[in-house]
Amino acid sequence: MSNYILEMNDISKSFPGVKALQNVSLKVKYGEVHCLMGENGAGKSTLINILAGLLEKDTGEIFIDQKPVSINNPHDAYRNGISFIFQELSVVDTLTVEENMTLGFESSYGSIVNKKENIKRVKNILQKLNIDILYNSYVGDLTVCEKQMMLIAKALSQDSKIIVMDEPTASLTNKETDELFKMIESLKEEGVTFIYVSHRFEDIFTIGDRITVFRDGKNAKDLIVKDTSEEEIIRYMVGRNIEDTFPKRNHEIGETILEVEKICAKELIKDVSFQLKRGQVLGVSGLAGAGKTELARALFGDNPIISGHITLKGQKINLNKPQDAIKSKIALLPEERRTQGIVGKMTVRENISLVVSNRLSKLCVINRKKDRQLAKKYIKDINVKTPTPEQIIRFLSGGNQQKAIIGKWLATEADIFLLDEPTRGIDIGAKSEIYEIINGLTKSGKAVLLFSSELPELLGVCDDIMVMNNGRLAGVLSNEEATQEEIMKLSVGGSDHE
Amino acid sequence: MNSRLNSRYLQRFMIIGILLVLCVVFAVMSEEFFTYINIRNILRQQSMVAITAAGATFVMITTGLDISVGSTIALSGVVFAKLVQGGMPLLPACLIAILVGGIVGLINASMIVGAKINPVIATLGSMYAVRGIAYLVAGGTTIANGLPKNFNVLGRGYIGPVPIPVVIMILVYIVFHFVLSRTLLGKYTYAIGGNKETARLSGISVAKVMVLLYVITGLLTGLSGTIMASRLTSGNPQIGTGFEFDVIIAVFLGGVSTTGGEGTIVGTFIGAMIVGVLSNGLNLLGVDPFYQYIIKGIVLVLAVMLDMALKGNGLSLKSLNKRILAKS
Amino acid sequence: MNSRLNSRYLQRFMIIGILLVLCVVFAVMSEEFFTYINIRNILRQQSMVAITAAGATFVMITTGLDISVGSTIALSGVVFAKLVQGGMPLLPACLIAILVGGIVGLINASMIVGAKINPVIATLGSMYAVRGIAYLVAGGTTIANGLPKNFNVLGRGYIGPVPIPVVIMILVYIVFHFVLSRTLLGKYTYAIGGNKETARLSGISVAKVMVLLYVITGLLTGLSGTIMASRLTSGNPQIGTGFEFDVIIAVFLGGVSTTGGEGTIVGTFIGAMIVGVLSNGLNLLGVDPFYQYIIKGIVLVLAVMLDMALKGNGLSLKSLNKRILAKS
Amino acid sequence: SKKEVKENTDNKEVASEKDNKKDEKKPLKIGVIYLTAEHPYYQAHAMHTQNYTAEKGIKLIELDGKVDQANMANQMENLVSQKVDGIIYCLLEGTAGSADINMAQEAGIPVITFAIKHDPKTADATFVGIDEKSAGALGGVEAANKFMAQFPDKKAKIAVIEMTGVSASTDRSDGFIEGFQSVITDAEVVVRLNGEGKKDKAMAVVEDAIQANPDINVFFGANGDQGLGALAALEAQGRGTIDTEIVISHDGSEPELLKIADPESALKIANANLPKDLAEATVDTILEIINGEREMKNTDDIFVPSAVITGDDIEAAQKFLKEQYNSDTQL
Ligand SMILES: Nc1ncnc2c1ncn2[C@@H]1O[C@H](COP(=O)(O)OP(=O)(O)OP(=O)(O)O)[C@@H](O)[C@H]1O
Ligand SMILES: Nc1ncnc2c1ncn2[C@@H]1O[C@H](COP(=O)(O)OP(=O)(O)OP(=O)(O)O)[C@@H](O)[C@H]1O
Ligand SMILES: [Mg+2]
Ligand SMILES: [Mg+2]
Repeated sequence: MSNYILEMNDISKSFPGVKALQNVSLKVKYGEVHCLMGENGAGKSTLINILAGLLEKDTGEIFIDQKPVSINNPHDAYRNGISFIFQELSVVDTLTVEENMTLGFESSYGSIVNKKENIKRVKNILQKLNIDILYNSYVGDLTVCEKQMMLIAKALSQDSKIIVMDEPTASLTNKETDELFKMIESLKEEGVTFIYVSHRFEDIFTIGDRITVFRDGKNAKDLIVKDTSEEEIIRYMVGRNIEDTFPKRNHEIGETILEVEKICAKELIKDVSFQLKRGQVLGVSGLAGAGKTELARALFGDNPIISGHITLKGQKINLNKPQDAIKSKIALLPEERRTQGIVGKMTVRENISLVVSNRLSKLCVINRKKDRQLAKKYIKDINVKTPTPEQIIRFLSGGNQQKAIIGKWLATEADIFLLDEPTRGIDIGAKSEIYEIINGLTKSGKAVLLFSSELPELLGVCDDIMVMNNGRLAGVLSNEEATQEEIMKLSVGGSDHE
Repeated sequence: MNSRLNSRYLQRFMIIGILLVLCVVFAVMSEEFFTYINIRNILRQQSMVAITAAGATFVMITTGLDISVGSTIALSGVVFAKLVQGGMPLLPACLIAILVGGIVGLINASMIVGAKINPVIATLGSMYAVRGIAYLVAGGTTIANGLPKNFNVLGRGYIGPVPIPVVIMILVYIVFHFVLSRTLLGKYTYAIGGNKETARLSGISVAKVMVLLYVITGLLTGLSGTIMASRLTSGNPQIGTGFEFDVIIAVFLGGVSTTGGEGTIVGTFIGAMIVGVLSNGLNLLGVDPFYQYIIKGIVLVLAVMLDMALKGNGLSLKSLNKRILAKS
Repeated sequence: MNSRLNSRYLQRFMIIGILLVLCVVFAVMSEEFFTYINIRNILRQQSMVAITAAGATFVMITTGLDISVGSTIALSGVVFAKLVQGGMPLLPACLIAILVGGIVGLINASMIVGAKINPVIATLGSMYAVRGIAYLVAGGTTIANGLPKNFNVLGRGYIGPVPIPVVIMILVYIVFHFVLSRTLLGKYTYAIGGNKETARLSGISVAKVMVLLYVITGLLTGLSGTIMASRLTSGNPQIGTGFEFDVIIAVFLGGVSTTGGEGTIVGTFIGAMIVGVLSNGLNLLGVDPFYQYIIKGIVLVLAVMLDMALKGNGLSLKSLNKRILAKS
Repeated sequence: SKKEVKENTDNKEVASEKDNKKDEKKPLKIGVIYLTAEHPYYQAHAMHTQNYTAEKGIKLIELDGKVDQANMANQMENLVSQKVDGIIYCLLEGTAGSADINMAQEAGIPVITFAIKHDPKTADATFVGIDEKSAGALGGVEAANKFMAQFPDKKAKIAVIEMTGVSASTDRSDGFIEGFQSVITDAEVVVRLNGEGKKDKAMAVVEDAIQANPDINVFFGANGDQGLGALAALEAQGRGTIDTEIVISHDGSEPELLKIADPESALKIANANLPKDLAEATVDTILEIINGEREMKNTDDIFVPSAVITGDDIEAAQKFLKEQYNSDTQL
């Protein structure tokens, strides 16, 4: 008798032009945290979507508690005791937190909603998980991080046997991540089983029990967490060793290119001043809601500046709309890929050349040849995994969409790059490629502002790190003096002054 | 503190404000406006638009649309008259006619939900086809012969001092206000409109809900059709052209947005009343029909603009909400 | 290999298939259908819908809508006739009439883009107001007196064997096909329709593009209006009711989706022709008007269903496309 | 109400003459519901009604029925609630009209119907109008004679362009056909088309009809715009001259007369309603009831004759235009 709660055997799935999964199997034991790892596009989300009944599998069988099951829609999955946190945030912005969290699982008298009971349930779970969101806020008003926490809370509250999480921590900061892990531990003790997809090794080594590694849609290896190492996992994922996630930086820091003096912006930003130099990577850290994204948007003309000055290459500039910033050679890689980064129905090529189309055109007529060349160049440079430049971007894996969008902004050949969480959802190999790209940018005299909630990344890549708290600058640390503890202290400490 | 409730109250309040402004303007300009009989007339005249709009509110919250309603009231009215003419008693005839509306709704749903056809095309298609069927059922002209005296009770009768269509309208609004704001169906309607994919991922049977909403709209349109036929004491196949526009205006004025996920039944009611008061008032003032077109167009747009301005450009519903939260 | 092009070709091919099926059916049933004169008639009759639909395609790709077009053709036609009646030469009068259409477009845009009013309400508002203005300009009735003989050249003249409206339509389609598929404006239109927020953050001036698109639609509608007036040899304020439906049908049949970001100019052209062939064929066969309603409704829906089935439920256009890609 | 008194004295003779039953100081208030405001005939009719009531010092409340019976029912309710002294009702559909009449009469308000008759089985009221059938027949006879003169060797093939589903329109067309066939018995009705009462719609359907049946040579438009639409379709095909066919319209509005006056044009005959005579007859009749000279439930039909205008007598046409449409346009 096997002791697997879930078995997926011989699962295959192809999309036109892509064999996403080939005879993949996954065996999950009772009460473990089972991790799925693999490069972007390896097929992790596809497998999970099959389990959720969102995609139809071409071949294969699924067993739960050793019994064969057929899952044709999400409802079937819930009935079998599985709940999900999907890779793409799935919320209804126009409903409240309580309404979202109980959606599909309402307490009711017949078909009349028992509002009181629902509110009580939601309040309870939020409190239990120590999540600081009001049950009656509109979800559209929440930050990405808060939305993610809410979805986690929803999945955890469903009394499921198996909880599947596809990159739940991609948009969380350390505090929330810790909170989540505590919760997973305690549910594990109650016998809940987890399937956990992530590109973050810290996560895997903190809570994982076993790992199934995928590579190019096939099983690469099953590993036991406590007997393996980062290097071994990477080897199975990528098929080679990655020497150093954070490539060496050895280049000159040049003259000041951007000087920000005491800017206050409409949303959140107060009295922020700093200088950015050519060749510099300046990190921006802070807890969720500290104002990282607001600062990035302010510098991109998308968060109106109320007072203060911005001086670019010695000249005062006004940034009233994104066009102004783009004209001043400032680029912003936005935080939310799906809603702000891509145009889902356009091809990869069209997405990559979107910002620079006017440069590729004469008298408003787009030069197709140049357009194609540009797309090809960036697909190659950042290694976007797509069957052709003419693939509709929506059909790429999450990480590859992100890479394509990085390509879109690199194509602008801007002087200053504002990168808001650029490696969110990106695999370890691609991450180091992106760090290489950042190095390449700075080497050629450009400057980078890296807004990130991943401290190792900030420590590994940045020359200096600014720490934000509640819209203000709480402090600046040079690479030498910065440590995770130091940054955390500044992140939370600021609130004492308020 | 329940801020959702608050914001909804606010929204209602604002659109009510616009209705009141219109009423005050007309009351000042015409003595006849603010009389019991005239108010009763307005309510009765708009009852059919309002009843249909109650269903359309649900459909339009999910970003659906039904422009076949104008033809459907004609068809159900004709069926009602035809059956009564053939000797069937009023009540069963009326129920069958309402059911006919439900069937049109079901056909719309099967095209939109089943065959995934764009709702505009699907209901335009049924708008044409149903109109043709209404003519055929009626044999090309009005069905007026051999209808009993009490055929007109539904449309012209009273319960106490209140016209029956108004009573029906009020009942419909009470029921559907409850359904939208308190039941699972209402919540799922908002969820589907807000994000269909999320609704599906949450295990909601989106297709079933959508079918139900189109059928409800069809049934309510069927009800409007029987009231209309009774009011006209005949089954008229050519009736109801442009009715879909009145319904759509009422729903959008009432606060449903094109992007879906928002809107209330009370808002729609007030939207329908704004339309009714506007044309009643302009007629009372004896405004030239050509100028009526112009004024109607301008007031429509102004009402929406005013509503948005009061709400702070349609966005500050949320920011208001946030401010309330911040204080709580 | 340029597969985007491919997929667009495929899409066209399928909808063309439906058009051809319709043509074959009618050709078999009526000898008169497949004659030079009849084809010429169909093209000429649909030229006005098609010209307006070319602009509406852009607007609807961005998920906008313009239902004021039916009133606008009446207004621009009336203005054209009025100016010519007043002694202005044809060309400047025509240009001014077209400009009047553009102004309506500008007003629509300022409501929708500027004041952020729901496009349905905004253009319903202008639909009413513009209709009223058309009546006022015309003094309530038809402008027919004192128009020179050559007033009808634009609508009834020929260049070689081809009617002038058809020539204009072809030119409009060549230009706008080029604009949509090859220029920045076209690309921005798709981008805005696909994801407005992304478009904005990519430095596209969403507001400017949208204004331009509504103005273009207005200008093209103005052009249709002058052609219509010239065809009727009079300025008629009451014409064009239901015109907006024909335009919307053409655009949606042509492959624009309600969610935006998709659609082609060639598709719209074929959509317009399907509508034209359908009513021409039914008229040629002398089908009773009641049955015409029914058949028109059913064929509309069937056409879309067939189109979707051929494309594999609206999705496998892409999969087909991908299959082709996979081979290349 | 001093103002009202003053207004009233301006029309002293008329008012005192007529207002023997009503309060001397208050002018009469009469409501009119027109079938539509968008039609040249009704515009002329409205103009004459306004002039005539102004002469008599009557306050007029005019409403646009928008060719929509439901809308008209609303407006009847509104007029009743305004307590007008009498209503002239251009309804669209007889039975529904009857119900409205009963409602008004119960409230003590007299109603007469105009143009389209209420259902006499369900309501008792006076009707003023033309006899659509005989009017149509009159034009039919005239057209048939013209046809015989013009095309002695041809078989008459008729197309009718009407508003499908509107009874007055159908009656008119039936009358035309009857009249025509009473002269040319073998005349064939080839198609009856739905022109929706509009010029653009009529043009499109006729274009298709003559494609299917190029040998149609008599076109009857059941109103002015439909006749003109048919003519426009013919002209666009290089036809539409008196050598190829004849077109008959029903209204006698200015654009029709302009065509009739053109010796080339195929539009040679218009059945013409007389808006002035009809308007005055409706006002006179409702006043008779208000003044007690006629029972509220009197069921007379008061027919005002219609005219037939042909291209043969331009002078008469010119006079008609001036009198009925108050237009100085030279034909
Ligand atoms: N709907 C689809 N249509 C076509 N191809 C698809 C579709 N969904 C996924 N794919 C392809 O299937 C492959 C596997 O994608 P999947 O999303 O499972 O990757 P993943 O392992 O989750 O990657 P990531 O870490 O980037 O999220 C990719 O090549 C992707 O392009
Ligand atoms: N005090 C506050 N009052 C109201 N809204 C706030 C407040 N603080 C933050 N917010 C909201 O929270 C969001 C700020 O989060 P933002 O995304 O800028 O944080 P961040 O520092 O970029 O963190 P992350 O991106 O990791 O979530 C904004 O949407 C803002 O409107
Ligand atoms: Mg994934
Ligand atoms: Mg952020």
